[in-house]
Amino acid sequence: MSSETRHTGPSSSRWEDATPRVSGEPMEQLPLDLYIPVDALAIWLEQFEGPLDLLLYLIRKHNIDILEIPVARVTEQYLEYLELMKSMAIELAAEYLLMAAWLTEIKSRMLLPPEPRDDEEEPLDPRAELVERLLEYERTTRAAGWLDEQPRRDRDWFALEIDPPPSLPAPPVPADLDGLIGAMKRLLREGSVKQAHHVRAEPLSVRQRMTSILDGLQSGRPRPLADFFRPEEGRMGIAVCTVAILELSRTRAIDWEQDEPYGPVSLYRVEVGPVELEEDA
Amino acid sequence: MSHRRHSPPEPPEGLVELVEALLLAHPDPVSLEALGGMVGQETAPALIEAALDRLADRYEAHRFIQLNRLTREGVPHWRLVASASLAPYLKAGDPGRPPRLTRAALETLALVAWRQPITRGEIEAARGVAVNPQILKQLTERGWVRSLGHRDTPGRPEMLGTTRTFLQDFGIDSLDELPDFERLAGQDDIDV
Amino acid sequence: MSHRRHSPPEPPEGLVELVEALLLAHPDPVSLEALGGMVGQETAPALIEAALDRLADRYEAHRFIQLNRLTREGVPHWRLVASASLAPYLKAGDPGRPPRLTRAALETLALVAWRQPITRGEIEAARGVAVNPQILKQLTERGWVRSLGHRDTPGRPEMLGTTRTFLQDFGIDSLDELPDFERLAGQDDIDV
Repeated sequence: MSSETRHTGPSSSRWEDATPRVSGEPMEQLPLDLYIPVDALAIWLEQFEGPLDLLLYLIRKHNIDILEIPVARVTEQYLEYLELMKSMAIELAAEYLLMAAWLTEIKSRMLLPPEPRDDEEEPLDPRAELVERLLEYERTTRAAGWLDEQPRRDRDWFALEIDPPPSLPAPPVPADLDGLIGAMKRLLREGSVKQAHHVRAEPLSVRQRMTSILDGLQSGRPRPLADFFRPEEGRMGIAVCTVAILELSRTRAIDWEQDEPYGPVSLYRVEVGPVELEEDA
Repeated sequence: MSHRRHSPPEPPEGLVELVEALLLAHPDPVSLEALGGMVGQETAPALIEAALDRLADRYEAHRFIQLNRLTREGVPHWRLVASASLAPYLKAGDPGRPPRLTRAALETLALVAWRQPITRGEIEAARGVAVNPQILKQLTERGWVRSLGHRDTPGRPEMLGTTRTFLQDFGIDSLDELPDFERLAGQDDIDV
Repeated sequence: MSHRRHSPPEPPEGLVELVEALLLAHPDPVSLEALGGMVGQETAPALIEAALDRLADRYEAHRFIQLNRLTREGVPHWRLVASASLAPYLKAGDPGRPPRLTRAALETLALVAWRQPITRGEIEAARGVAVNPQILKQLTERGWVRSLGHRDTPGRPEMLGTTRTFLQDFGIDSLDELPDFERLAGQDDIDV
């Protein structure tokens, strides 16, 4: 979609020659053709990206010089569109109404003699700020159109890749924290992580503690439970540690040992099978 | 690869090319079922298998690329990989651009970082695809992922976790510095 | 691709296959120089170019794969990619594939690209409507937009910018390559 076609509107050819009439009243400029099915009309109206987009459309449609906007006429049309959108039960963002108020204000200021200014400069055109914002928005739509025309990965082309040969050591890829966080967000958005893991609000510190407990059991020999609690961490720390130990037991990653009733409890890592991955140096 | 060829159906050339492109576009090994889902229901699985046979024959003759058939959880998967003979050339060259972690590798690493200790099966469940052994190898060789032992459940799956090197390389002091799930998943989280 | 064919040298089939495998092993575009470094000094660049020509011809006939020649920093680079015709098949296999970009998303991305560092408030001012947080989330998740820190003004608004992935995915060499924003306005005769 290029910005050019956008501003003539998706159905312009069908309504340019229509009888101008809204609610039975003939109008100087009718925004829309009555032959457009109501649903299609609503969809078409909803496509406006905001008040600037709608205004720009009106200006381009009538070949108005953006520097010489006939504010009264454009305001009238703008308000007609707003009425139409309301009648189609399109929820209007507050910005549309703000723009209506602004246009009305500019319209009335145009009727007043220019405010006298201290210096010799030309009086400010009441439309100046509106024009600047419209131009800025038009540039934005053009920039967006330009971007959209670029051949884009995963739309116009797809990366192809073979796996590296098995004998080749992996090249040292750089660490990319943004990418890592982005990957996790993607997984969460797809919802697969939650379903697969019943992720409650399990704080990362529990996960971290699970890893460090497994580390402490590296040797495979039992160690007293008390070794794993760090009093200096306070009650929160003890709670985190307890949850971590329970979680590890639940998933059968570690087991308990107690030689006699009420005797000291030890933890041990379940029998270590053949380790496929190399240990961290 | 040709063990099923009683009366092999003739795959149209377009299907062979489609399967080839799909295998190359997927960073992970792809199962017959997954291929079927992509190619479309109206194509019989036998025809896709025939296309894979055809590809296997073609790449058999290729000096540097081969079609690997590997089994994941009892299900055959396919993947196009470089032959060992390509290794010396890849070593020789400096492509000028630093290599990057693939999306699959990043997702795998993210799961290990946030969900450790995690098993390979859990990674596969979360990502919905088989874990590419090359990726785990890459992450381990890079010194970011390590084994934390085995879980005493059927199959004795290995548990994976991150290393101190991982923290150093990613410039974080502890795993607590990673944003937590709730924040990452928050609907109105626009903190980028 | 065949503009040099005065008397094209005949590349040996092994070289064509080697170049093909090297391109597939490097998803980022590869220059002739980088290819030469990998293939080895004893192979003349003209021969590698001939092999690229051969590959281009071969993939011209392929329905889903093509050899792209693009310019990076003034130097021609090559890469093998799947064409858009693969899109419906990939989408069938993974409905979670990135959805198409809405106009709102494209406009937001354009403002971030051209006006970076830019805050959310500035995006809203330029577009005249509130920014949907989902859009920023989408752009961040695709790895195109990231935080550049906070501006030292009241409220400490976050500044947004584009990433290297953005350039790569849109095939833009550098931000300098973006057309001049001021010249994008509708009537060329206006100087504002």
